Amino acid sequence: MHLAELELDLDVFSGPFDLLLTLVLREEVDLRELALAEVVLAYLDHLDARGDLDLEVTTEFIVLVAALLELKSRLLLPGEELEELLELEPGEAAEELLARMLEARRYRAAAAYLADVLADQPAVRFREAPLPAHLRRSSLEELEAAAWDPATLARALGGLLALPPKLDFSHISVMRVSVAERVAHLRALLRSAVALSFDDAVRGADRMTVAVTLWALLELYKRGEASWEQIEPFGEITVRRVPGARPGGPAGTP
Amino acid sequence: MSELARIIEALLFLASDPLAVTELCEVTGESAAAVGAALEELAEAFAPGERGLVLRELAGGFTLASDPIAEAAARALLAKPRLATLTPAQLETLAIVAYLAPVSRPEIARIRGVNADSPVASLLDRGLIEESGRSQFGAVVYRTTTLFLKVFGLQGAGELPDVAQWDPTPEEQRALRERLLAAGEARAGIASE
Amino acid sequence: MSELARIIEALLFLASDPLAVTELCEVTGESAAAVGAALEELAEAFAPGERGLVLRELAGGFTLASDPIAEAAARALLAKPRLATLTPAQLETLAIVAYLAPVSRPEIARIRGVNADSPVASLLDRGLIEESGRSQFGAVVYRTTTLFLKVFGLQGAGELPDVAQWDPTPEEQRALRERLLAAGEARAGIASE
Repeated sequence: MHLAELELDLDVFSGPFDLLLTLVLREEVDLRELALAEVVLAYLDHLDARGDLDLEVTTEFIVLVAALLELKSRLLLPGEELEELLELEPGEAAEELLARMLEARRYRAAAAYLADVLADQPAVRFREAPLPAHLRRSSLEELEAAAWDPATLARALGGLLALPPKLDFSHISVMRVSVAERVAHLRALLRSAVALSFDDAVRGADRMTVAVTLWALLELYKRGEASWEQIEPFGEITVRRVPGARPGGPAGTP
Repeated sequence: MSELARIIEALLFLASDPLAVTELCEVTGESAAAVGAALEELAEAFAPGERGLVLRELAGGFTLASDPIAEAAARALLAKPRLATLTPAQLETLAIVAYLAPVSRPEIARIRGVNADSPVASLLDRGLIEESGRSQFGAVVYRTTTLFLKVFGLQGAGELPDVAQWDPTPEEQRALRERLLAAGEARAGIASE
Repeated sequence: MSELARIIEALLFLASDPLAVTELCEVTGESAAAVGAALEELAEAFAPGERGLVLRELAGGFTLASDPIAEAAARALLAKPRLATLTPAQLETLAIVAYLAPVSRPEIARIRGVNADSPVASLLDRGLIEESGRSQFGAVVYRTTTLFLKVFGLQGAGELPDVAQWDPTPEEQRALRERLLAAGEARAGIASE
């Protein structure tokens, strides 16, 4: 089968997968409106119906869906965070994306060109037979001594001893907050109150701190020191001290 | 057939890579003119339709190959297709190596946007690319091989058309840039809401 | 030349082993008589002194070989370039075997950060390294040969030059093997990103 055969019937689009891709790339279908899970489910149904698995096509599908997912996550990501990540202004980001797209596109076209060249070659074959024995090793054996400099060996080994440069993470914002710190913070709050609101616990904190605090809460839950409840999705999280629990050692060393 | 043409025929038969005129001069001790004349003689002897072999000019030299007339029997004898098909990922990787050599695996992966381990391994395995040293960061870098030139019927990697010819027109690029910019501003707009 | 003779010429050119008449009948779909006649035709075309190749009948069947007239040129051609060139991958592999022997293929691959099958095979083929037993884990281990000592002008394996001059971190105290493995793994870490 070919991916083009995959027919989709989604909320925002109905037709073949190929066309969907084209429309997404032309921004005629808004990727933000498109439920990619539905596309995956449709593909799985399609596979079920066919009963066989073509690895080539499946791989292509996975690659395309992964690309769509990445594109979509970029679209959904608030601009502020994207910039923090790329440290690029929208203009620069557009240039960078454009350069990447052009580069990828260029070599995809070159690949198509090579495929055509290959297809146009006359049906000739080249000889692959090994050299006759009397010509094979004579070269080295008839050699006068010391044709090669042993220093080339030492130099090659020296090259292998070189450690690659340390990766430079300076362009990525340094994590300023640790799980251990946030565990201590939650414990301190829970010592003075039986229950508290998660929002209060992270009031005024940046996104990273909120995420790490959630992690710290999971750690406390795992140790049986705290429980939490959330009545509805995106609702308030209430954190409760577990009666009788004693705060243990530092986080990360259960 | 002249003695020099006979010697060159034998050399073309033995060597796995195409032989350049300069190489032929060197090992036979003959002038370029004499080698040229002998090659003319061979080209005539191997003119299309004459024999089971053809003389091909490839990768900056000359080589012998079987005539397409023998393809069906050769396939039956050797029990393998002339060329195993290349997957799109392998072709893309091959194109990147052909144009950008020396190029490392992480660079290939960056351009393709996906891991390149598997296509690189199969291209190495088929002898279409080879290691050519290490980058300044210690990563192994690759280039295409003479087999690549032979299989694709090329004189050299320099014969490949300019890769920029497949770029979108300036108008298309401008439109693309504007769309990307608009998307970026839309995101910025969402963030400031 | 008849079409069948042309096809058989191509098959003899491609095959690495002599081809029996029965095999030729099978892959061409022709009778033994027709194949016999085509071989006669070829024997005439390749009569001694005619071409650079000769048709030989051996125990197993028919084969093409280079005419002895080309022997000197063939040696000059095939001996020299093979001698002058160790590929970067082969040189690295040879250095690892020379300094660390006995060493296994997986260890070589870990140090280089990429698969070592192809360079190990070529070095074995060229007689520069050889198997010297098995490691405690059952992997074949390699060492350099006397031919290796000869071409590098060394009296014994202990005479290898000191690496210190090319050592990027000479202050390191750990054993060479350990340091090479650590560097190899660090490189693999970068490459797999």
